[in-house]
Amino acid sequence: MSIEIKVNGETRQVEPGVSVAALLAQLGIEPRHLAVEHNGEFIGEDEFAAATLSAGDRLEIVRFVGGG
Amino acid sequence: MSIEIKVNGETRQVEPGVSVAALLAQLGIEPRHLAVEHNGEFIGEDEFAAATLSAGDRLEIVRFVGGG
Amino acid sequence: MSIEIKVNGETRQVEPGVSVAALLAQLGIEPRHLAVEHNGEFIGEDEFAAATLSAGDRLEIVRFVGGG
Amino acid sequence: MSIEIKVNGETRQVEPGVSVAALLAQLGIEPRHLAVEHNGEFIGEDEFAAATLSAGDRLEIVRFVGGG
Amino acid sequence: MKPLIIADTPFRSRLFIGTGKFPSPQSMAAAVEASGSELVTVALRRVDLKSPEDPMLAALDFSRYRLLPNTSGARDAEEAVRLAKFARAATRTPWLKLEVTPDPYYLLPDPIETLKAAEELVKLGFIVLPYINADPVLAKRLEDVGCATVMPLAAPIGSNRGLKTRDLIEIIIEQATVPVVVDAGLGMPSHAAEAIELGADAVLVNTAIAIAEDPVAMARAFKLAVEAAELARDAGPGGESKLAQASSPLTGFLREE
Amino acid sequence: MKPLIIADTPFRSRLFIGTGKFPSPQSMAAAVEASGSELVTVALRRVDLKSPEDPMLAALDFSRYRLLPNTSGARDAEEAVRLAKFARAATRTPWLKLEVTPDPYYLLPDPIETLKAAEELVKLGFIVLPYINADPVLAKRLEDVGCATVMPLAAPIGSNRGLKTRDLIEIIIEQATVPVVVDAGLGMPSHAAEAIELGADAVLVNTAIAIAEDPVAMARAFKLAVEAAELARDAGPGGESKLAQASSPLTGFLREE
Amino acid sequence: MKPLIIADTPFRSRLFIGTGKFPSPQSMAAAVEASGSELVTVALRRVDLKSPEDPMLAALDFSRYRLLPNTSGARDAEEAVRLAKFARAATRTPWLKLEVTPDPYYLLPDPIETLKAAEELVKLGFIVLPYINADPVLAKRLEDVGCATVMPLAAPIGSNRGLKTRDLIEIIIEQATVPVVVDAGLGMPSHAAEAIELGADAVLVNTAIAIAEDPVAMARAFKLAVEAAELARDAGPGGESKLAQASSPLTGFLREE
Amino acid sequence: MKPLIIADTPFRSRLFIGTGKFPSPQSMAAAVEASGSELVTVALRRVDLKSPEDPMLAALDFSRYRLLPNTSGARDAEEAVRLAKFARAATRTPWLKLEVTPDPYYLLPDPIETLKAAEELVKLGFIVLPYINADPVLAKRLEDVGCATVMPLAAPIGSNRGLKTRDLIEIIIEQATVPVVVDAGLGMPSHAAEAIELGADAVLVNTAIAIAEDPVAMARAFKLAVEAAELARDAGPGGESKLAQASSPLTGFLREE
Repeated sequence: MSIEIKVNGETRQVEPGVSVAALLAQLGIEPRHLAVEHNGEFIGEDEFAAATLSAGDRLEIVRFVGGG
Repeated sequence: MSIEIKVNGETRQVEPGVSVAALLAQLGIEPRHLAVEHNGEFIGEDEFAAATLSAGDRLEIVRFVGGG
Repeated sequence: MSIEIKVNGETRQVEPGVSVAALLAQLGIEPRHLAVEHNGEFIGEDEFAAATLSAGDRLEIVRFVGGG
Repeated sequence: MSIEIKVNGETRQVEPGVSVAALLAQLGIEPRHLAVEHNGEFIGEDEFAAATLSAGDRLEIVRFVGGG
Repeated sequence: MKPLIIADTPFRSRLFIGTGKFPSPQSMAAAVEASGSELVTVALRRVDLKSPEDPMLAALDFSRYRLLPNTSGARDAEEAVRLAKFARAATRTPWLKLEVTPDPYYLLPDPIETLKAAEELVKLGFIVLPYINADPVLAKRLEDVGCATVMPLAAPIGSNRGLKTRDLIEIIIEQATVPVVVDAGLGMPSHAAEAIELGADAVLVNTAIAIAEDPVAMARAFKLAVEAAELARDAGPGGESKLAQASSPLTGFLREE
Repeated sequence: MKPLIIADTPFRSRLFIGTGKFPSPQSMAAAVEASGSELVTVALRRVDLKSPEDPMLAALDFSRYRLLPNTSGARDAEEAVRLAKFARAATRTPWLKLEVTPDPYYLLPDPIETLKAAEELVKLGFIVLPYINADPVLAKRLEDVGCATVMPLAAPIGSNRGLKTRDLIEIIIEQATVPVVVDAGLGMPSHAAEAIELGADAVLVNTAIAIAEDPVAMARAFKLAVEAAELARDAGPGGESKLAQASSPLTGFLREE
Repeated sequence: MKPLIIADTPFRSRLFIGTGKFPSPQSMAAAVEASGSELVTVALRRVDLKSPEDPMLAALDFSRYRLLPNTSGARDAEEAVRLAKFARAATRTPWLKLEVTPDPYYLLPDPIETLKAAEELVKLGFIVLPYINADPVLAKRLEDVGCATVMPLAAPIGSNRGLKTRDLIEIIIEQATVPVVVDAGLGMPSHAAEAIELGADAVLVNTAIAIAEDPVAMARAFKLAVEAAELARDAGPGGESKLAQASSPLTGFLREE
Repeated sequence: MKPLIIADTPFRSRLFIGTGKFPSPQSMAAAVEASGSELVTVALRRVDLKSPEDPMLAALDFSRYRLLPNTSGARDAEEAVRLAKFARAATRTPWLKLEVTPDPYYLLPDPIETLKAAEELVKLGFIVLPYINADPVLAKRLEDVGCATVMPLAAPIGSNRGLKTRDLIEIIIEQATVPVVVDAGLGMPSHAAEAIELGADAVLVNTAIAIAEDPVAMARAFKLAVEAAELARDAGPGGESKLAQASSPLTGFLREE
């Protein structure tokens, strides 16, 4: 059984209780140059392991890229 | 005995109870192209005769002039 | 029997002794706004009738046209 | 007794038979970066000693200087 | 060009004229007449109690021109709104040239205060024509709050320098849905013509006319130039080319090719 | 501006017009009429024997305009002189626009051949108006050999690019003792106005008018712009300034200073 | 020129560089290196879940450059502030290039939203470098709310058109008490040099370098041009004149005067 | 850019420098050194008999630079040819900057006399680099008689006004088969860069460097600007656009589209 969350505007199915760190790993996202907002709150890299996801959570995973 | 009012930022002595119309006449100001503000309220030409001045009143007499 | 002349750079056969006036008529050229050079000499409109053409003659017939 | 010559447009008195080399020395002109025209003919540095001046001679002594 | 209509009022002339700085009331009135303008700006000032008569505008026949009072002197939105109210009381028209110019050296407009004042004035029923920098985004925002036109500057007021903001005014024109009136800095008829040719709907000129030795002749000159540019736009101009395009025929040369 | 007089002939209009490239004889005649021009350029070409009628100029009333035949097509002085003789024979006027343009891409004039031809043509009694690059020294030399005007280019013929040679034309105007006619490249009325405002005595326009969708309207537009600029020069324009110059009064603000 | 110091941080190089649009991470890193820039802009974007690796910045040694994240994509103050927070979280710097560009065609900045966001961001501890139109009054207001620089545009982003806003940027420079960084539209080294010669404190270039066939060479070209202009300003340039000023001596000619 | 070769002589530096008007021999020599120039102009003048020493060039190491004597002061071809002969005798080089400038106010070149002198000087074995107006046809004719370059002016000598003849120089560059050296009027490094970016093969600068407060720094500034422009041309610049071209990605915005 999985729960539904929103990641970067897309609906995703994840296991309940999964941590942000684990999700990033599953998604193949290196935790580098990232800013992560969990339900509207920024969380630091050191919080990724402790932050767990519940049904309906919203996650924004943002990275800096080339720009002018 | 006279009262003190402010006209266009300057202090003036006038007789108590004088009307705006009378004051304009005394000052030599034709009531044409004018806007008059009496204690922060605009008064129309037709009100100049009825509007009387009390001590401490503020009057702004403004005219349109050449401008770009 | 005809003779060969050059008109505006093109070779033309004409009857011997034909006048410039007659040639212009044959070619359908109104004698208006024209400059005619016969063997390197300008000839005026009043000379068109008298000027006759011989074998090898060169004729330039020039007109003014729209230009900037 | 001296002769009169023209040097750079000015009239000068010099001793008869004086050489260009000697004149340059008298005038305090180092024979460097110079072009000398004697009566309309250029003479090279190696000819300065041999070239002698006669009355009425014209000499142009030109040097290159700063310019754009 | 499509007819010039501002706030449902049609204008035949695309030249608006200011009334400041003329050498005499007569020259001003005659210049306004010569300009063919139907919209005439005026300023609001306190009556000078020591010299209460201001003859400058006396010569003007107000029945023939629509007045456009300005808020010159206002340094922020609040002062502008107050001046606007005086303007409406004195001129009895809701039309208003909104100017908010905190800087005394270049008299350049403040975009923030201008938008703020415009928003309030539109709500108060004014017909607002704001003087602005050549700022396409600000122009859109002023449109959005209900301004009747936008009036971007060509160059600082009274500088006579011409269309120094050409590239940005071109964008404003492209994007605007209200008339674009180029205001300030147009110093010669060719400048006004250039603005209209570029697509501006109208121009507003004061200093160039008022300080000319012969203001009446200069007013007429601007009138003709604006008409010329309007005609030219409607005439469907050919484009520019890099190479020459012969104006005489390329055939019939007197030589054997 | 002092009256425009070329070879003792006064001109009221400072706009000269070319007759090439119009879509029809009627539009050409009407545009010439609308331009108000008194001097009209034409080209000389061999009659095409296969199609001897050239109706283009038929609609023009030659009694009303002074013709200015050109030597377009000439690549050197010799060809220009020969063309000039044809021109005089055909048009019965000694007036001549001297063009010597060896380069077919930009149709730019050859200074050497132009001077050589001008010198000869003046001796032959022609009234020579030479088309030249914006070259002040060449302009003086052409004056010195007796040319009636100089006609420096604004930009390549027919390019409609405007007064790209402004700095050098300004020097020509300053130094010339004959009229300066800016020729070639003026694409819009504002360009023509700019040239006259700068001090040019006249402008010559062809392509911009002829290729407009409505040549008659464009001719009128140029007429008005040239008149505007002439008026403006005579009106004594005020100069440019860096700082703003307020157009509304700087006293009487509604605040305590 | 006085040393360039932004928010107490000195910069030796007056060229800032953007990292968008390069053909490869390697060319980007090499171009940044070649530019000599010490301040490098980046954008913030959602990680693409289908392709989570973004190698573009991988080649850059972040220890050598100060990052300047931008808020590109923000259409109003709220979006800009949110992006700014992500930027700070991701880059761990409070430095921020504030961009609020509601219009997708010209990407011109919104003065109102920019000021609003700037005010809030300054309060939140950001070091704010706002991208603005060439608007001197807005520039002053941004200074007043605590921005570290102002960054007026030369021309629309990526247009490579050069210093089209010269007259207004000149006024901004004259009045500013914070560094003026000309941003957007500088397409060639001469454009960058012109901005610095005019008195700008720095320039920011991205497109012109990134889309050149050889970005590394172009980066170096801009570096040299900016250094040239800085040197020239410090060298005390002579002014312009209308007449010629002979560069060779005016005496000693080979003729009798 | 293809290597710069004039009369079979390759030049690494595209900056040529004049030696007039420097405040001291030392500053001149140091500026020439700093410019990196390999070609240095000098003038020819009568030795002043009252003050025969001219120390100005004494500080220059002639073994390191190719001299380019000019014919400044010549008012016609005859004077120019005579000066050229003096130049060759004094400098022992056949290289010659041909200047024929009859007008003392703007020092503009005479096209007729320049061509006449060029033709004769080429026959006499000189390597002729003529100073000319921006006249494409004259440039071709000078090429045809064997000139080694053409040197069109940007603006009057010493005026520091920049590339005022841009449109015509562009045509000269397009058509020339000999190197094009932009000479005269380049006042700031950005002007020199603009000329090279446009496609000029080299520039010649004197006044801008010599009259700067710090000529050595200004020489270096021009050197860097010319190198920048050369690099930029070789880097394959992207073109200009009217609309903006985003420099940050157009995907991955933090909003639901």
